[in-house]
Amino acid sequence: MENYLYTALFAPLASSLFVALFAARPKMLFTGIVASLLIAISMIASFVLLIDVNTYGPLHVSMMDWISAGNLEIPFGFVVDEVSVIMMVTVTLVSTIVHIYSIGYMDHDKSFNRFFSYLSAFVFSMMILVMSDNFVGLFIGWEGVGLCSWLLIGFWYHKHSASWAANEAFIMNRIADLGMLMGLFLIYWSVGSFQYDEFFASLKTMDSTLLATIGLFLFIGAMGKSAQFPLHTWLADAMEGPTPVSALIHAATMVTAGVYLVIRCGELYTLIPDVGFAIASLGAFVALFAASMALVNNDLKRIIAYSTLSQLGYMFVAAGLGAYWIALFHLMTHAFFKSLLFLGAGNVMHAMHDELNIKKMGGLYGSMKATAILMSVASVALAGIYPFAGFFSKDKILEVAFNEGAYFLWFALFIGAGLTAFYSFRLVMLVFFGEKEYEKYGIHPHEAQPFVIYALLPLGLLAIVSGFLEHTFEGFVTRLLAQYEIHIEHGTEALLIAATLGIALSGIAFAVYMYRRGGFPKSWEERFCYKLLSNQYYIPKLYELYIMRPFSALANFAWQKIDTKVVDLTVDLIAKMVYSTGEKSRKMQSGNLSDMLRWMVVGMIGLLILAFVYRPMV
Amino acid sequence: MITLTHYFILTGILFSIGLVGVMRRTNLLMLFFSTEILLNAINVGFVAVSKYYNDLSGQLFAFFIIAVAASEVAVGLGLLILWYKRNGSVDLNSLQMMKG
Amino acid sequence: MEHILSLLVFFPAMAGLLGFLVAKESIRAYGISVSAIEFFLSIILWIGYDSTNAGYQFVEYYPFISSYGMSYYLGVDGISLFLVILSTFITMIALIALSIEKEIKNLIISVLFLEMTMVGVFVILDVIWFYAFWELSLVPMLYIIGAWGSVNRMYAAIKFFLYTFAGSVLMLVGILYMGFLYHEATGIWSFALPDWYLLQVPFETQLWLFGAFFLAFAIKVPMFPFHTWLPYAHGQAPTIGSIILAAVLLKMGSYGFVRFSLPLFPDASVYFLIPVAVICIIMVIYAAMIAYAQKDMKQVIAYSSISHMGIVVLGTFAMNAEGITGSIFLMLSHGIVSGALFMLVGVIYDRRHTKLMSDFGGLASVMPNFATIYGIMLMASVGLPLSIGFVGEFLSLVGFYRISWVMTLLAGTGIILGAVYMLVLYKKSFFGEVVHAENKTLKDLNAKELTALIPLVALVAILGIYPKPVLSVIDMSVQKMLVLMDQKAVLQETKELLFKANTIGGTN
Amino acid sequence: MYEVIAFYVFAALTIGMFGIVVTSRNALYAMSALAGGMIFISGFFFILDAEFLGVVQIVVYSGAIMALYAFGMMFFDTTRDVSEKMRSKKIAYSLSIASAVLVVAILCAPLVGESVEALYPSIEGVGNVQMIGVVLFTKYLVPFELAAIMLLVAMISGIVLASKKMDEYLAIEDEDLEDVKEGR
Repeated sequence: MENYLYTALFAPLASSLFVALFAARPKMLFTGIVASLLIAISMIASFVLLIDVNTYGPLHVSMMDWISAGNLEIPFGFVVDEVSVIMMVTVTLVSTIVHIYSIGYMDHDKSFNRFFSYLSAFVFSMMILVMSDNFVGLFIGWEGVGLCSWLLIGFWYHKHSASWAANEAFIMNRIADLGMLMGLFLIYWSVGSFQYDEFFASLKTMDSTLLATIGLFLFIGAMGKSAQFPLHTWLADAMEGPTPVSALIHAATMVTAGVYLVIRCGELYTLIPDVGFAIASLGAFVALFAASMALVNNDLKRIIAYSTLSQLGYMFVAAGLGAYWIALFHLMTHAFFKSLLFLGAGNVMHAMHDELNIKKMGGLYGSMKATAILMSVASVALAGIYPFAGFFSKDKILEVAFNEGAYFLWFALFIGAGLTAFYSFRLVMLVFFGEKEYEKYGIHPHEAQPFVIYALLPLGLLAIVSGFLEHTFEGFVTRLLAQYEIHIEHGTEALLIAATLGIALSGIAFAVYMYRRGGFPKSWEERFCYKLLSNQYYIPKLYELYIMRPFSALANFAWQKIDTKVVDLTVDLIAKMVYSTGEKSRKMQSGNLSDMLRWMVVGMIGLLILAFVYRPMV
Repeated sequence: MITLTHYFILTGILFSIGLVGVMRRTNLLMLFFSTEILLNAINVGFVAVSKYYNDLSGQLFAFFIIAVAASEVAVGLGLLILWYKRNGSVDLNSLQMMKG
Repeated sequence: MEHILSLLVFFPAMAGLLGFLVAKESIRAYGISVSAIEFFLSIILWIGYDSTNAGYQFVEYYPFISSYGMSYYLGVDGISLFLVILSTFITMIALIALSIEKEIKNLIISVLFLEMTMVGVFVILDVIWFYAFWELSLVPMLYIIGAWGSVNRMYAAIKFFLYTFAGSVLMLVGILYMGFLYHEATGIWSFALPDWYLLQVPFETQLWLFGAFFLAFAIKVPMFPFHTWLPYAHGQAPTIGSIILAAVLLKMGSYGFVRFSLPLFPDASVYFLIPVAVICIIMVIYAAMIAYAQKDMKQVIAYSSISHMGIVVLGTFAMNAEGITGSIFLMLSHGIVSGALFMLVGVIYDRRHTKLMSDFGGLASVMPNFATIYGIMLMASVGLPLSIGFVGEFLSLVGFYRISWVMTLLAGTGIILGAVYMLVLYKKSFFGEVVHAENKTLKDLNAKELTALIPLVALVAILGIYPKPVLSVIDMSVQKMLVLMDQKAVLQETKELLFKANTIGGTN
Repeated sequence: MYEVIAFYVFAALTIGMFGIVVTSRNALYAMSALAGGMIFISGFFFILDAEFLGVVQIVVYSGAIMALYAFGMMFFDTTRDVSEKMRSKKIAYSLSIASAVLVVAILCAPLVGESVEALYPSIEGVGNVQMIGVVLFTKYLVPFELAAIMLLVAMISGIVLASKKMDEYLAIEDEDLEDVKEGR
């Protein structure tokens, strides 16, 4: 089985390196095909491992030593257990589809080869992240996906906004990574190892403050990757990257790494329920906060990005409240329908010649039926309507919140569900139905190539049916993760489900009703609420005003004032003092022998005085 | 009784006379004379110490000093003559080329 | 093998002397082959090095002025072994990439002499000789900056020389006093470092001696606020000078901390731990901020060197095997990475004769290979895992976490700020549209430059993925040194701190 | 008793003579006073039982060196008064006196302990000249020889420097060079 493990892990690397050989050349179709094939191989290996783990239990290999110094030993070790194999399957499945999709999407791009190289490198990093058996290995993947995300967001580097967004994403993640590193250091000095199993084994012996500190530090890391408030701004800006990237990295896989980390450290967070509750509260806040921003945005991809943010909040609620398997389940279903949504959006963008403003679309249903259906399916799934995937996972999260007695969180999520339904269908309505606004701009949309649509079908299918796998899934992952029992009476439960479904359906209905009639009147855009939301609560502005500019000013001050005017000037001043003493005392050297002799006598007297003062006492 | 201290005081007086000469005179020849005084003053000191401690080293030092003085005069006078021939003066104030 | 260290030290100098006889046309080839042979010798040294032995190997000992305890005493251990290899390697690479035509003969001879002093500093065990090599290393560098630098070169060269020279004078006093102490204690004179290691110095004296050595090392490293010579030196030096300066000469200072300050004055090192750490943190953050404010690409890298050296020194003062091993590894990685970055800046400077970021933009599309290698080095510089930069930085910070978590957090902001200034640099120069017409026709890397850069890239990857052969050798000698420090410590607190720093668990 | 009288007499004479040397405006007077002073110094040497040195003093100083000065002065115009522009005499005097006082203070301070042991004690019954000869040719042989060489060098250099012909070549000027070229 080890061979399958290595295949699953290194096939993406092989793909990336192979394609990188042609990175600087113009488009070569076979690079895309080879990359897709290798990723598919990785996917097949992952599925084999899934079956294997199901039958024989987890697999643990240690490939080689990496760092060793003092007491510290970090190996390259990989573990394929119930959690990581689910992640592997999800990641490789979505990746394969995105690879195939990209062959069509990037068709006309001159950096076609480079794109596949980066994309495969991302898959490799993600695989390391989920498969590693220790925290530092996870950190490798963690930073690796960060790097690939930087490369891919800034893929069209000639665009200023793209490279800016790439840098923003990287730097924001770095801030969080520092928190995570601190957590790792603390783990090392308390346990003496970075291995998951050793760490979990010694959890019992550690006092709760220490555990809470570790938990908080690790969660800071997770906040960065999963774009939780206040480190969330990068995710929306990351939409500058090519759409397949948004689908793979910024919806399905990388951003869920934070959730994965919390799930992985479930044993830790179970012991510190207070921290868990804080995580859940933040998650609920973000769920509502992001959904509200999605309500008014007009950028096709940004809406989906905010929705991702909001769904990540849901996952954190589940994970924070201890329902790890539910978080993982939502992570998986979300990966399917959200990537589908993004890829569909990619088709729309292609059709619209990279136009992103949904106000300029409308009525696309006529020319792109397949995409419209797929996106609608994904939106329904996202809204959480029975029997689509989102219903099962999202509803469970709401139940968890209710079960924990966190009624406030439940209420937030409940409202969030309504908002989700509304903005999803606002998007669908504005893009696919209503007036054909695009005609004003002289655009002739066309459906994507057939193979692209076929590639999306599995995702569409999964978005519909994966919800029914709930019990199988639960049985499988709870071998490793903690069981979570929901103790709500059946009547209440049914009521809850009905309420959730109700609010989701009414959200959809409201959206359909409003946008059938041409949407909200223009005057709404003048309102404070609208402005607040469309400016993302002015948070990016605040960051620019109160962090970036002061930093820039401080940096300039440090350089031009402190470094050159104080530190360096002091040094130069000392040198100048020496010079000027020389300059002044050169008058002594008049060239006149008499004067020199006098100086000599002065010196002699000085020496004599010294000799007299320090004469040996008898 | 004449003690070593007497000799030291004498040496000191003679030495300071020499120093006065060295600093005061600007005629190079006079400067040479003054250095001779300095050397002689020290010689007296050496010989006195030699006597009072009953050690010949002092006398030998004085002896070598005399040798040095002799060579100094030989070379110094040669240079002095050379300078006089070129400049027509042996005044120190005409020698200021080492100005810093 | 017996005299391999002497050979390593003096071969470049001898070859440099012979170089005067070589014709001007063939001096480049001559220089490269000499440095290649020297590098080859250092590799032989590594092969012959017994990695199970933590002590000094290949020891050569000849009395020199025995009545005053001076001897010609060479030896190499895990701490210095890789620094020697780094010196020879970087010299070779820098010579390969050399693009200067003016007075090339003198330049190459200067570089070869510089190589002698660098290798000498790392392998010599007699402190007087160490001092001699330490000071001699300034002379060729003075020439390199002063003769082949840019406009303001004389100012930079003299500042470099006098500043570093002034610092080390105090070290000489310290050395002599230490020799005197040894004489007092044992009745014989000795300036051999292994002998000094056996001497327990009273606490008060340690403080003074630590201070005397500290100034010399701090200026060389360079630590805040003694760093201002560095930007000038880098700004004015020719590419080869910058490469060697950043890659090797700065390491002499941090090497001095490991070799002298810690084992000779363990109590003083522990006593001054917090002040030194505070300086390091200031260095890390302050230099990173200044780097961000720079407009000149080379200055960014120069200030980033200061920032990274802050982490190196911080790791050294972690007082545990993780931190010190990490800091030595970080010296190596910083040598390779900053050397490569300076070389890359040199590449673009040769083409455009400007280093200002505003003169570039969009280079990624014009020079893809250049941009790729630059990107790799940049990522190594910000410490991306699986690149060489991560290992040392991670270990240094892990180590220092044991001393103080707040300070580690503050120093850790270096990884954020590092990403900020490096990515901004990359964005300004490589991303965006090509706005300047001159940049549209720039040639990508040529064969010569690729030959010089590809080994560096390979090293960045290889040592990032498999640093163990290097780390284990360093680690062994470091642990030996820590044991020595523990034995030599005169205060109970020092012993306690050393114990605490090296054990897992317990309170924070 | 005679010793005391002799000391004071010689001291007074020497100081007087040297005083004349440093104050006189006439070079000839100064030289004569110097020669006198030298001879009186040799008087001290005789008092101090250093006959050999006394003789050397008279022969070398008063004889050879003075003769050298006398010959040297033939080159200068000695009859004319030496005109000297004096500057800040006070400094000169005060410095000299300060140094003299210090020298005396140091020398008279009880630094030379009682425990000084003679390296070359003079032996009873052996003459001073003989003793000096023995020490000079044993312990101080090398310095003695060096002194001899030094004197030789000094003699030669004195001759060379003072000789007329060398002077012309040493003081060669640009126009002289032209003259040589043109064969003049």
